[in-house]
This record gives sequence, structure tokens and C-alpha cells, in this order.
Amino acid sequence: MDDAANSGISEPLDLVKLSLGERVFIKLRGDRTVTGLLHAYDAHMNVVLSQVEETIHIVDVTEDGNPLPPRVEKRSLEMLFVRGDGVILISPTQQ
Amino acid sequence: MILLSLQGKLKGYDPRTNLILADCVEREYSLDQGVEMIPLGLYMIKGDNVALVAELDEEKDSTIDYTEIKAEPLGEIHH
Amino acid sequence: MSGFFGFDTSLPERGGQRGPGGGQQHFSGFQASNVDETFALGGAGEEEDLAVYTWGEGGMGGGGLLEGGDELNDETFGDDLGEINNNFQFSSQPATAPPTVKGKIASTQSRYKPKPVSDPFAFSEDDFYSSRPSKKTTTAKAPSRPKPSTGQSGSVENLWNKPAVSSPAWGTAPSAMTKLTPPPSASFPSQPPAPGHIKSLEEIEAEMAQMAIPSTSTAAPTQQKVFSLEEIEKQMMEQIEPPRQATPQQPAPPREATPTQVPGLAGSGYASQQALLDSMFPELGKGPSALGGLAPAFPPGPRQEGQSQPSQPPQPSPEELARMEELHKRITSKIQSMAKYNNLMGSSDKDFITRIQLSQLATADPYTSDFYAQVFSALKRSRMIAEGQGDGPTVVQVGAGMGLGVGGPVGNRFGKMGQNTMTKLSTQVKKLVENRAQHQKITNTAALQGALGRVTRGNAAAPRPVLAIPTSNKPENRPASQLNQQTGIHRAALTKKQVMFALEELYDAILELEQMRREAPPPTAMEEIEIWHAKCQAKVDIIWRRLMVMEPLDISIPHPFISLVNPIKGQKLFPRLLRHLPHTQSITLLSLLIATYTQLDVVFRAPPPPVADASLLTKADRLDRVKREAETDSFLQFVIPGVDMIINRCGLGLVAGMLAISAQRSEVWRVAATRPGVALYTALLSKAQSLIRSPTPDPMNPQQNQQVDPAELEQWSKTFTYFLHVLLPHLNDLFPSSVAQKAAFGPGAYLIGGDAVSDREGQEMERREAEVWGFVAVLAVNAAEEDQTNLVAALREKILHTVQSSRHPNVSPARAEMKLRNVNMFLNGLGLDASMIE
Amino acid sequence: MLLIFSFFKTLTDQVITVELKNDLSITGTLKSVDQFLNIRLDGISVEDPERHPHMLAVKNCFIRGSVVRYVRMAARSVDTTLLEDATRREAKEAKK
Repeated sequence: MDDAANSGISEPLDLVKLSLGERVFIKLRGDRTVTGLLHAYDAHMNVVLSQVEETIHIVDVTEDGNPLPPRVEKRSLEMLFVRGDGVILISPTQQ
Repeated sequence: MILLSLQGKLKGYDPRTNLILADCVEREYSLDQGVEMIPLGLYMIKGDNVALVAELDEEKDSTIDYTEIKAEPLGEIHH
Repeated sequence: MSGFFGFDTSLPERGGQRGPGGGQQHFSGFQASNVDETFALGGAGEEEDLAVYTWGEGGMGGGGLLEGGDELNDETFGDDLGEINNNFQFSSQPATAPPTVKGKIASTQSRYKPKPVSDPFAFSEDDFYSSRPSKKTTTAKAPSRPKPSTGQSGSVENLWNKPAVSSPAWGTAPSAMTKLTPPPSASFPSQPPAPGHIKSLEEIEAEMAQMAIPSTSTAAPTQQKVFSLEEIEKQMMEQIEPPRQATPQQPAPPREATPTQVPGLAGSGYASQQALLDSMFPELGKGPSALGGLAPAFPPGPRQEGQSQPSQPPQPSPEELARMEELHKRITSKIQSMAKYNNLMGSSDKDFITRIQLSQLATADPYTSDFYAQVFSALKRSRMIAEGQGDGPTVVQVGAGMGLGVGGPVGNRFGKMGQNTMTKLSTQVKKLVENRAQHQKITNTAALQGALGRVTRGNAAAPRPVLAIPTSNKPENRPASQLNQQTGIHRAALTKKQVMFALEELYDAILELEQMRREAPPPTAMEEIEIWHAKCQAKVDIIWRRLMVMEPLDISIPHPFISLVNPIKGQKLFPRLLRHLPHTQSITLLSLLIATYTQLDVVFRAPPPPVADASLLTKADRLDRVKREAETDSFLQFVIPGVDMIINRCGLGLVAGMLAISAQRSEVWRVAATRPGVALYTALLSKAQSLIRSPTPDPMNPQQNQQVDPAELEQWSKTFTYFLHVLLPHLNDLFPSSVAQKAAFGPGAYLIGGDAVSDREGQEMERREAEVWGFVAVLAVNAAEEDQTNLVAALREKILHTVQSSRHPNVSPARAEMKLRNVNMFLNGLGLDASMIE
Repeated sequence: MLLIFSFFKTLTDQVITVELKNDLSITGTLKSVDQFLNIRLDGISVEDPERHPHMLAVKNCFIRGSVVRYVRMAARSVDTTLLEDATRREAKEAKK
């Protein structure tokens, strides 16, 4: 992906706007990531996605405290609203 | 943030979800013994600590034997 | 009434005779408990309307307000002020009756007489409910009376009381939230201290005491004795008193307007903004009159004060000015340090802020802030009506053009609201909107730049991000549309980023155009129609330029227009574009599309027909195919109908020309092997056939049966014959099943051959086959006699195979029936039928 | 500014699942929503009753907007093309 700058893009949200209707990757608090088709966003980073796949990275710790190998839980959902205060990063997916 | 699951009569509220609960009873859930009911009396709760306000179905509630219920307390809200 | 929570949240009725002990109170929802005594609550009875928070009703103390604008006092403060005491009720409704009750129960009503007008600013039903009780109960419950301060009678206690009482005297914003701006030094007889020597407060006060400036103004009494800060304040209040009583409209206090007067104090944005708001909502709130009509006494715009000063007093000498300035600064810092608790917002300030926010939100055009809900429910309603169950209005239309709530009779959230409350709400909202509409015409946004900082309506609500991306102007980064005009005859294709950006620009333009179309002026206003039409035309031209259709054909591979149409987002835009393009431009667009058809992803990288056994494929391959299938489906769903629409409006000559372009610019059989290719050619051929069979009646002379223009007919048949001959040898490869058969190897081959493939996939295959059979059928219909026999000859085994396989035992009847129907599409055109084949 | 509020308004009377930031998931019919995206659900059921028996005797509830992580809903109750357009309008509105 060539570098961003395009004379029309004046603020970060314009980059997100380019992905409207396209598949995006979103990193969320709580070791979660979500990919899906972006249909709506606002200044708070509230987002509405469809054809979503959520991935949760979990590291279980046994009683005596040593962590087990990290595992991943996946969930697919048809339509999802994500509240903006949990969003860390939004980027177009590499197709 | 203390993980209270309070039960009481709602006396008043405002747009910031500040609540006033009368005859409050805290329900302490634990894995080993049943739910412990701790009466607290009159409480004023500041809105930003409130996660959820639910209407209690009184008769359904009376049918549940809380001494048998064993569960972890509600998880903390990680912002 | 069940409000926001679905249960009755209204609080106890306010009993008639209610001594301090408090009688038995009944909640409509909860049993009474002893709590009520200790926490007697302000009444929030059903019939009693809301107490609209008149501006300034907040924590104002009891008597002792030396306020001007007496004529407003009755309405504001009611008659029985009771004697002045230290019991300042911070809440608007004292929980227990004040001791000096003269017979009448001193309920809140008589004391503060808030106007019972329901809250006008509930944006939705929920605000209406949730905001209502809070006004009445929560604040009412705040500890209503500061306990008589036993030990602590020191200055802090008075301090707390002082600002509440004396703030209006300072002539600043009439609210508990007083940013204690320095007192107008104008009315301050001051003798500048010796320069360069740090003074303690006492010294300063002492100096102030000996100061004896020959006061020119009559009003200010000059006392000699040392006076404490309180006296200074009292003196301040007396000075402010006379000018207002004399002529409230007099532009400024008669004292000489010394330069040290704090600019913007009197006409501070805060006050002017509030005056602005009161002019907008005169009937909704009493405005500051409750506090002695401070604002009118201080007209906005301190600037005029300077010039319109009637008598010009002798200018104080510069060094005297400096001393006054220095003294002024020290006193200000002193006062500020004492008043650091003052900037808490009283409830009246919060309401003032809410009023501003809500005045931004109220809009005559429901589309601006509620576009999705409005259009969504309109679509839903039209669908319901189409299915025949539409019953009556489903969007609650509250006030003209102001769709407040959503949901039909079944989901009507206003169902529970009483009818009168509904009418009250709608009338208020209508007034709000009308006020706002004519208000928008007169004031400019500058007036709104008050104490709240720049409150421009456009983005008052959305935070303005500060981060700006540095723009480098490397060639490939310039916006796509400008890029192509300058550079040479051949360039690299547009990058994905440029395509996405160009599409978003196109979407914005389309949305604007659609909005413009919606706002067409009334047919009667002729000249307005002219302007509107020109505006629309200008927007269409912008869209045409941004489509980059006029770019030279070989400017880049793929052509800029094609790279716009490749992504699904571009495909979805296609039908909405065509609606606005004039016919000539859409023909140009279609010709370009056909000329560069092979550059389309859906044609160039058309996915191979679905393989019977998906396990043969690698995961990446499978994902890629799924994506390409999705793109093809979306192309067929969005772009092809648009293409059909244009072709339907073309004459035979044009159709022939387009077929010629395609035959000339691309290998026809490669294009025809793809689903978009089949769709395009089928559209062209069937249009040609319908033109030949029943030529469109000439609008000028409809009766005379229109003959096809022989030249066009000649051109068409020549082009078609060429097209058919190029295609004939490859006809078999156009069918997905035969392609799949050839491509499959190993077990897959048997799977396809034996037709043991799952019925669902089988039927999908039949649907794909149907598209090709349709194409060959229209080929046959267009073909001349001997060409038809060639056609049948070329397809003989395909026909036989399909008919026999339809009789194969393990082919599901449904699928068999589809196979026969496909074959018959072709054979019936020639007067044959599948059943004839044994 | 009220795009998402407008979006949720159209979901009233649809069944949705609200996942809170403490992993408690509640399914119910959306009865009303406000501009802070506080949500009121009727006829609720908790997704994992063993782990969350706290709400066994509850019919309807009010959920504060700030504690919500996700809201899941049926795809058919959303018009994605219209939603994208609404977002584009909102973006343009914000830039004015």
C-alpha cells in the first residue's frame, strides 16, 4: 500500500472513510481483534460491521501461576456494533 | 470499583444514572457457599459506577432458593 | 404512567397538609416506608406539570437581594419573602417548611413560582421521562438546608453564602457559577499606591481608605473610614444600583469609562449569548429577569460603550493609570484566591448549557441528523404498504418536518404518552424549530462566539481532530481526477488508495445531487427552477469529470474508469450514477465500458466454474475464488441492469456499433466465456432482435408501421455474422459444466461425469448453464437460416449430453427439469423440442 | 453526530444481544435508546446462565451506554447501503 497522503485527506477519519463498504481489521482492548465489512463509523470510533469474524487471544494461567500456551477463540457474527471506547486501531485488510 | 449486585426500591434517578435505592440488600455471590444477602439500607449511587439497572420480577425471585446458587461474582467492567 | 423503566418511576404525591412530620405518602408503584419521613420528597404528581427550570431559579438564597428590575420581582420571587436569615436553601424546593410560614404552606410553588411548562427540550421520549423527575426530585432531595454551622461560623461559611448572594452585584453572569471577574474598577475610587513596593492586603485597604478622588459622579458616596471587603462589595452594589434605576437602557454606568475596565465584562459573550437565547425562546424561560434583569442593563457589545459615552470626564494621567492597573491586578488575584470554589456549575447553568446544545440540535430539516432512521422507516413503510399490510402512519410525525420518533403502531414508543402531552410536545417543538428557522436568518454565527468559545453550528457537536496529515505531492499521490489530464499518453494504473478516494468523492457528489433533487423548488417559481436546474447540471458535470470516462482509451491498463468500476463499492455506485447522466453521456460511458470490457476484473480474472469437490483446492485458492465469485455476483446485480437500461434506449445502429467495438477490441469468445460477457452479449443481441422484429414506433408518426432503417439492418447483420463465426468454434467451451469437466482431473472428473455431485451444487451449475443457453438461444434467433444449422451442428453433442443426463437415474428431478428447460430455451427458438430427441 | 443513535432507533422492537465489558451477554428486545446509547431491553435472557445466575429473576433492564462492548443484531434489520450513505453525510457534516 503506497503511503497515505492524498491532497484530499486532511484528517485521520478520512482514511477510515476510504474503507466504507470494504473489509477492515480492528484491534480492540482486551486482546481482541475483529474483521468485517465497514458500514458505519463516527467521531467516537463507534463502528458497525457485517460478515464479522472476532478473534480473542487468551492466555490461561494454571493455579501455580505458570501461563499455558496462548490460545485463540474465534466467533463469526452477521452484524455487529462495536462501541468506540474499546477501539485501538482500524486499518484496511490486505487483500 | 466494588462489584455490588444490589437489590432495593428505586426512589429516584437522573440523566446521569445517579440512583437512590431504599432498603438495599447486597447479594454476594461465591463459588463455595450460596448467595449471602447483606442488608445495607438507604443508598445513593453515583451514575458512572452503575452498569445495569434491572426490574426484579418479585414472584420469580421468591421461587429461587439463593442458598443453592453458586457462581463467581459479576466480572469487573474493564474500560 | 410507565416511563423509561417500564415501571412507575413517579414519586410520592405532595400531600396537602404536610407538617414537618410528613403524612403517609403513597408511591403509585412502591409501598410507603418510613424512609419517606426522613427524606420527604418534592411532589412529582402525575397531574402536576413539570417545573420548567426557569433560568436563575437555582440556589438563590432567600431575601436580601438588592436587585433592580423590581417590576419583575413579584413574578420571580413571590410576595412572602419571609425575613432575611442565614438559612440559604441550596435546592430549589426546601424539604421542610421554613420556620417563618405565615399561615400559607410555603411550598416551593409560592416561593419560586417556577412556570409549570413541560420540559420543552426532551429530544426523545426517553429524555422527556428521564429528565422530568430529575428536575423535580433529585435536586430537590439535595440536603436542603445547610445545618446551622455550629462551630464553623468563620469566613468560609459566609464565603459560601456571600458569592451566592452578592454575585449579581458584581454584574457578572447571574449564576452561582461566577467566574469572579474583577469588579468594574470604574466605580472604584482608587488612589494608586507608591510604585515598586509589595503591599499586604491591609496596606492596600488602608490606601484605598485614604484615597480621595474628587468623584465626578454624583452617585458614589466617598467614605473616609477603613472598610473591609464586605463593605467594598456593598459599596459596589450601591454604585451599580443608581445607573440601572435611572434609565435601564442607558448604555453604560455614567462613571468615566476608565481604560482599566475589564473589556467584555459587561457585554461578555456569556451574557450576550444568553440574551440571544432568551430572544430565541422568550416564552420558554423567564430569562435572567429572576435575577433583576441584569443582561438588559448590560447591553452586549461593550465596544459601543466607549464611543457613545455622553459626557467625556477628564482623562486620568498615564502614570495614574499604571498605578490603578497595578492595584487592580493585586486586588483581582486576592479575590480570585478566595473564590476558588465558585466555579462549580449550578443547576441553572447546566440547564443553560443544555439549552444551547439543544438549540444546535433542533433543525427544520430532519435529514441532517436523523437521515438513517428517517429513510429506513420510509423504506420499511413503503415495503409494508407494497405487501399490503401497511396500516396508517408509522413514523410519528411530531411537528412539521420534524419526525421525532420511529416505529409503527406496534412499536410506537409514544403509545404510552397522554394525548395532551403529545400535542404540547409537538407545539413546543414546532415553536422551537420556527424560532430557530427565522433566527437563523437574522443573527450571524459571530454572535454565538460567547464565553463557550467558538460555537459554530456546523461542528458544534463533533470534536474537531487536530492531527493533520502532511501532504506530499508525489505524482501518484495527487488526486486521481487531476492526475490524468496532465501526464503523458501512458501512465501506471490508479493505486487502490486513489481509487478508493475517487470513489468516496463520487459518493459525496452523488449524495449531494440526490439531496438537491429532493429539494426541487415548487414548479411555479420559474426563475428558481432555472437556478436549481443549473446547480444540478453543474453537479452532474463534476460527477462526469470525476468518472474519468473521457480519458484517452489507452491511457493506462486498466483504464481509470474501469479501475473505478472494479471494486464492489464502485459497482454499487454504477446504477445511481446512470440515473443522473443524460443519454448521450451514458452511451459514451457504455461504449468505453464495452471497449475496455476485458480489463474488468470480473472478466479478466473471471473465476472458473465451481469445482464439484472443493477439497481439491488450497485454502488461499478457495478464498480467492469466493471473493471473485462475490465480485461477479455484485457486478451482475448492480452493473448489468444499468447496462441493460442504456442498451434499451439505443437504436439498432448503435447496438451494432457496440457489438463491433467489442468484436474489434477483444477476443469475443474469451469474453463470452465469462458470466458478465454472456450477460452483455445477451443484452445486445436481444435488443437488436426486438428492434428488428418490432421496430420502435416513430413518435412523430405512430400509425405508419415503422420499417427498420435498411442501412442499420445491413450493418447489424454484417457485424453479427462476423461475431457468430468468430464464436462458433468455441461454443462448447462457453458452458460451465463442460469447462469444469475438462478442468477436473483425478476423482473430480468422475464426480462431474457421474453427476453424483450434491444436488445443491448441481442446481447452481444448472443456473449457470441457463445463462449460456439463453445466450446461444438469442444467437440462434438472430442467425440467418444456414447459420442456425451451423449453430445446431456445433452444439449437437452438448444438447444430446444434457438431454440424456436429465434422464440419468441419480439426477434429482428438479435438476433434470432445469436441464430440459435450458435445452428447450435453445431448441424452441428453432421450432424444435428436447422431447423429440429419443 | 447522532448517526449511531439514529441507527439504533431503527432497531427498536428487534431482538438484539448486548455484550458488556465484563463479558456478560444479554439478549432481549430493544425497547428504547437515547443519545448516550443507553439501552433498555425487555424480556431478557442471559447467554451463559450457569456463569451469570445474577439475573435469573429479571424481566427487563436498562444498560448504561458506557459499559457496552458490542451489540449483535440480525443482518436483515440493517440496510447497509443506506447506512454507508448516512455515514458519508455525517462525515461531510462534521467537516463543514
